Amino acid sequence: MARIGVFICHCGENISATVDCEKVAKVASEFPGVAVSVDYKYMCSDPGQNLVKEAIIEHKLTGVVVSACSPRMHEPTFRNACAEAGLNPFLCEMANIREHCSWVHEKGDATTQKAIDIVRTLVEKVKRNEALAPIYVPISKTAVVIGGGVAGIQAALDIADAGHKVVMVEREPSIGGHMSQLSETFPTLDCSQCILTPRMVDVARHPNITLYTYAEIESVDGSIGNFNVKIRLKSKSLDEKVCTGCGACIQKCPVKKIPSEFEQGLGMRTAIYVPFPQAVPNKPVIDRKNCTYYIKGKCKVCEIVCPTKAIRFDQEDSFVEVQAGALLLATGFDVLKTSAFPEYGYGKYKDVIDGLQFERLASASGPTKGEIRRPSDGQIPKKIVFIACAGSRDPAKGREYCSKICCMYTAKHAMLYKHKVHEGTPYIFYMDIRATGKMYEEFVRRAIEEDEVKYIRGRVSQVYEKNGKLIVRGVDTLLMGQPVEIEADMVVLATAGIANQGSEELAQKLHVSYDKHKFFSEAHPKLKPVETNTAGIFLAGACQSTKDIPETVAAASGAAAKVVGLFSNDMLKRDPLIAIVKKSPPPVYSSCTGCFMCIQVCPYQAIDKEEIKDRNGNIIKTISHINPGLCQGCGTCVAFCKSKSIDILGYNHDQVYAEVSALLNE
Amino acid sequence: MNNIQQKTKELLESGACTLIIGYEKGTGGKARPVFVRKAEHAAKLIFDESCDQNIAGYLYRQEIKNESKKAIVANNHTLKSIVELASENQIHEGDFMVLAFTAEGEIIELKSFEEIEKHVATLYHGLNDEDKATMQKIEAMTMEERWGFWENEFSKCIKCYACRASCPMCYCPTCTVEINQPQWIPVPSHTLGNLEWHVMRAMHLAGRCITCGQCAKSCPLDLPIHLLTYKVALDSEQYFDSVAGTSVCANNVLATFKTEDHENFIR
Amino acid sequence: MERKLLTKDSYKLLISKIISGKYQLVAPVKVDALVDFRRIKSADEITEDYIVTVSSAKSVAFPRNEKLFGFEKNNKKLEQTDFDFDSIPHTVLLGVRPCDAMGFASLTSIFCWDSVDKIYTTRLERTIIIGMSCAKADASCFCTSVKGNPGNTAGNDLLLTKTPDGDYITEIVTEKGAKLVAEFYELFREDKGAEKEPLLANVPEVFELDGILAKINSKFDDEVFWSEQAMRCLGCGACAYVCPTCACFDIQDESHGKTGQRVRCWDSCGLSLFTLHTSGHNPRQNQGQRWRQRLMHKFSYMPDRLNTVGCVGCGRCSRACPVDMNIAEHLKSIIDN
Amino acid sequence: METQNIYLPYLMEIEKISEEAPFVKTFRLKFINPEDAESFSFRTGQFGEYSVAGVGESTFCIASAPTRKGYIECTFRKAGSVTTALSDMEEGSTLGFRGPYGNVFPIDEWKGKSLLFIAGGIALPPMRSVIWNCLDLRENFKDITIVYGAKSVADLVYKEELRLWDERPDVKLVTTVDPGGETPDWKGEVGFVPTVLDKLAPKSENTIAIVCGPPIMIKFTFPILEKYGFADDMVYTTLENRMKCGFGKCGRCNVGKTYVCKDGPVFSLKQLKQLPDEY
Repeated sequence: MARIGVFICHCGENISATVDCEKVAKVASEFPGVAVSVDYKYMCSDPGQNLVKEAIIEHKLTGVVVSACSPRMHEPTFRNACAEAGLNPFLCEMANIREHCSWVHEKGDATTQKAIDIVRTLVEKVKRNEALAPIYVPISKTAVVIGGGVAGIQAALDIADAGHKVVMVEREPSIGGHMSQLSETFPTLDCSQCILTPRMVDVARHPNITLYTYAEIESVDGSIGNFNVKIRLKSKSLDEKVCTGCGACIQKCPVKKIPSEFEQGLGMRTAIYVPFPQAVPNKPVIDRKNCTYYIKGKCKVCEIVCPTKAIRFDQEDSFVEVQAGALLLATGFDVLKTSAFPEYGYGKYKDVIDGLQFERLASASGPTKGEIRRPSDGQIPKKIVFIACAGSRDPAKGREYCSKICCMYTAKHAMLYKHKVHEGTPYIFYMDIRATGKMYEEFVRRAIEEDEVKYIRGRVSQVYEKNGKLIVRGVDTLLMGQPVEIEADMVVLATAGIANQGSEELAQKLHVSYDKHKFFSEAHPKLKPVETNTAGIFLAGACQSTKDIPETVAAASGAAAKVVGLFSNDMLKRDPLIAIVKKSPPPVYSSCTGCFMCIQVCPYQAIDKEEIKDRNGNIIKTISHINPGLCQGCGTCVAFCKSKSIDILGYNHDQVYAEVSALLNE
Repeated sequence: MNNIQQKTKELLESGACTLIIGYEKGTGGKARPVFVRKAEHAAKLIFDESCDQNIAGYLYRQEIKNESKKAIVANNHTLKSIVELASENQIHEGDFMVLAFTAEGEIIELKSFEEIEKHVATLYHGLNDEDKATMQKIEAMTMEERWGFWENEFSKCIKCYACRASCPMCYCPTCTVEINQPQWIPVPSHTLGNLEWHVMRAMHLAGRCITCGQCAKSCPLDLPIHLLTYKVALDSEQYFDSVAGTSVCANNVLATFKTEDHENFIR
Repeated sequence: MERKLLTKDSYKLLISKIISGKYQLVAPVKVDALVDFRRIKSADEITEDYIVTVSSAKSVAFPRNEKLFGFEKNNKKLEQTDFDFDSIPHTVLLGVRPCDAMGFASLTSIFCWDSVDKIYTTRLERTIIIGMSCAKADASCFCTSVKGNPGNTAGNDLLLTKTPDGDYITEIVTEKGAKLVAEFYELFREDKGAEKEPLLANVPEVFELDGILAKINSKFDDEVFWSEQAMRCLGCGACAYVCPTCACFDIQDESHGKTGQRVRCWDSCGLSLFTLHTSGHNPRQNQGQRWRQRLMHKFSYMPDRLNTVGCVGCGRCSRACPVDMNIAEHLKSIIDN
Repeated sequence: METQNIYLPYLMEIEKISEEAPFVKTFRLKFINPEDAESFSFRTGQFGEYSVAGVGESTFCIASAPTRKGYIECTFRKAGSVTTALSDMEEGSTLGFRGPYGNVFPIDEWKGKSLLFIAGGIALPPMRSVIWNCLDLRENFKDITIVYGAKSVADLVYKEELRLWDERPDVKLVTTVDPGGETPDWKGEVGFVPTVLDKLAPKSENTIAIVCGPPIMIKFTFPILEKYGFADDMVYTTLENRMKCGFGKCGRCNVGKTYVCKDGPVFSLKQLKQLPDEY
């Protein structure tokens, strides 16, 4: 016989402004099985929690329903309170009458009635709750960091410095990411390479870090504490142990006209190459798509010139498997490319470039050794037009969001240009200037006031070539929409930051959620900014949304702290709200038919087979078995099981059915 | 027809088999399943166009599982069901012999699941003209008309469960309709409860129905219930390129995610 | 037995008059490709093109689902609304085959031994059964093996036999039948004394009933015999549900919120769950045992305890069976074995 | 209750709920309608259909003695849907009861004899009705011995009544728990019922044995009784087959041509041996 306590929270006025909490408490007190029903202003406060605890003892409650906010908010709070009063915490349920009711409805009888209905469903559910015990699983204290940009580097070093093993997986031949391509960084204008490359070296040398470059995630099984990560090491066609990185092969490689990815196509590289001189590791890989040997079957110049005989043409992709307790996603971003901007002639006119290309022009290690020269003819441009928001905040281009970094880097670009070409005139077309970081506004003011960058508020409608000049047509909205036309020598588009190529595929491999722009989604935008919805997988940097360097590094350290926090325990305590295969006494044993379709459907590889044997060891039947350490309680198998042989503890068929019946049958 | 009698007689005489599951002539000339244990009874066996009943379901019956050397005379439906049942782990390679027929009517023994798969690949998997026509007729109906159509059909159902009993894919020893905690589906056979039962069955057969139509053929009231599972099977093929009963290693359509699936809703 | 003649025109008129009167009329109707009993509103709906209807006539007195009583719950209180006997309609059941009509005797024996099921008996009392002799039979028919025949009057109130002219020889079997004739006396003519026998179908006897009754008990323990017989049986309930004499039922509650009803609905001894205990133990755990129950119930237990054979030879079970479990054939093998 | 509807239950109020053992409860039920109480009578061994409106009916024996008027009792273990719903009911709630059904223990024939009751686990309830009935007519019988066992001490039902019987000088009570089921302060026997019975070496002379328990216990108890000279017609038990109607119509409970609901549930071992193996 159930004795349920119902506790209605006003949540200040969050609930009571639209829901008649006293009435809910009164009606609930008459539900069958309810022993006590009260309302209170702040149930989560100390006196509120005491109310619950005292009622548990006084009324010998067998279950508690706290009608307040979302269980995401305070379920742990109240479950702990129940536990302190001696009630199994899993006999406590939250009835969400805030997010599901008061916040989304007007004040009125119907709203109060809905709150009553919500409470009734949970009362019916909690009557069927069972006492459960938490699950403990051991933690593999290794983190896999996916992505070797500044976010990955920072996170890896933080975790490794805390004494835990890190495996870093980088898709490119070198770590460094976009930051290694940058010239100087706002708002301080310090050299990007100078601050990054030492950290890259630290990664390579750190005893706790294993670095796999030119590698990709093949598959991920398991769950928090115990991921099994399979990594594909793409063939570098080279024995790294033997290679000394002397560079002889690179010098002699006959294929020299491959547009360099690192130089954003503004420079060339060979088929056997290192992306840039400061690369880590500083050992070449063969780009098989462009290598003559792989295309035509002969050449092998590199093999001939290699003094240590390190070239391995027949090398195949290999795999390593890593047992990891946590995964950290730091896969970064990309920028929108040519095809999106036909009206600006991007891709058509050589002197219309994007921001990342400008970084290479401005970089001391870049193709022009830091001189600003036009890609078309190498002339120094006298007028450059920078167009901000190229693609960002533009629903027509499918990207309604602000890319956040462009205002600042465009100001920086204009400033760098002015510093290098004193007689030059930089123009910036902008929509709004968003300079909200520390020293950012000052930086922009400096560009306008000291470096005389000409800011024009308005959009550019068209860029076309006329007599060797790029004619930029736009409007100045501050001059009542007066048309503006500038004859420029070069145009730089601050193209939108977008999710990195392959992010969707990776998200699916890892079962993390992602938004419509394919950026990975954080678990909570405010309270869980570096967590994903999948426990044990964390986020850092621009793979989540475009971020500048300070923000990226802060997020990386934040994510690292989460990993370190997780690794501070030997065992992981988890809610036991997991799936189980139901058993019954002989002669049935279990209604499981052994079709094992649940194994196919389980996203966490948590299901395997179990043999039921008689006393003599003969197998009577083989049924599914759910590994409690791996199961995440997602319920997919439950929905899939035709014979209804699987239940989720805490959400079993009977409980959910009772909830639905309670709603429908009144 | 004679070659089946000859072949099975040899199998029984040589001791290669002790039980043949096949077809014989029944009441009024209809074909029906038969179990032959003696060589002299092999003459009972027939195989012709009347033998269109899917008999794969017998393979996992406990009494028959216990027989060590058995062979099944499999028509095309039965073959597809064997593949699907194998993919769902209900029957196992080597537990039985499979006697099938070429398009020319020649008897062949399919020695492995791989050979069955290859044979199945040569078969037509679509609907017959009559079913196609009914399906089109129903699809052309408005929502209300369609509801009316099925309401009328389900009002006739007596819940004898002949559909379930004769469907080889309905192998759960405890069917959902028999679970009473909670009582998912009402036991009495009224229209709404009947609808719940048939819709539930169609969902459980999603990606598993090999479109043999045995459920409808078995229905004493001639309800076109096979169209429910057919519809899901057609959708599985159209949207997810999944045809049940063609591959032992295939995962169920509802259990698989491919990046090229158009499932924008889960983002 | 008193005979009258009903011409084909008065036959139609009789139907219209019954419909417009106090009775509801249930008769064979073509439902898509099948013929089954339905309540009809006009004589045109009736068909005569059937050997037997798909379902038996039993549902007139023993419907698929019978609401036994209603209830309403209010917290701890419970109120029940008893079965309303007045709600049972007066029915004329037309076109019943002699086998079907004979089935009511079996049903009555079950529903009336020891305690009387008033719901059943009232339904039957308020039903006038007008049978129709069989001019055709098929391979599943075996009424003559169970002491029936295509022109058997037993169980009918009136029995019609169609003549080559399309008129109907009307045999008045019971008081109830006589009353109906009296009610519509103007439609009936004097019988011309045409011979009925030549108009009837020829149903050969498949087995000798007394032989079965004498031998079946000794077969009980022959597990191999029953499991071989039931080898192809799929364990569905089709045979029982179409059977005119199968009376096994389940009692189920159906509710919505506070109100609900207790319902008696058809069940079948062929289904494995029929006798399953909550503990998981099942006294009839294999299909052989369940098939044995079906035959023993009809040919041993009912004859012994209720003095009725529980089979009328209509052959519906064989026709409805997805795997052609021909009951007559199986019975015959009891003698042959 | 004026009805011709044999399916319509009596309305009963749950007067008292006792928790007997884990998942085992006893309800004391009284008729809501006074005329029903007046006209109702039953004899020991009979059973009924207990129902929760909206869930259904479940079959179990009447666990109280007919000598105790004004109420009936039932004891059940939470197992299926109806017993689960019953378990959730509170005192003062209304349930339905149909009955009494079935035959009875022939206690009139036992006059002047000694009685030996042997029960295991949750099968004490049908026996409890007979025990109290006989104790209430104590002068009719000679020695009364009760052997009762359960898996563990916690699983013993009617703990209060066991104490009462134990205290009575005119009853010999032997309680036992399965090995491993004892508690440190357990004073009864430890061992399975048939073993304990063997140790007891019961006299069969002029004695009736009544056995109720799980199938496995019954299976091993009969040979012990035989060993001590109990004839088949001196041993009684009850059968519990699945039932729906309780009056020989629904077609479930028959064992061969014997209807457990009409011809049983009480059978002598002699009758039992004549039944086919179908229970």
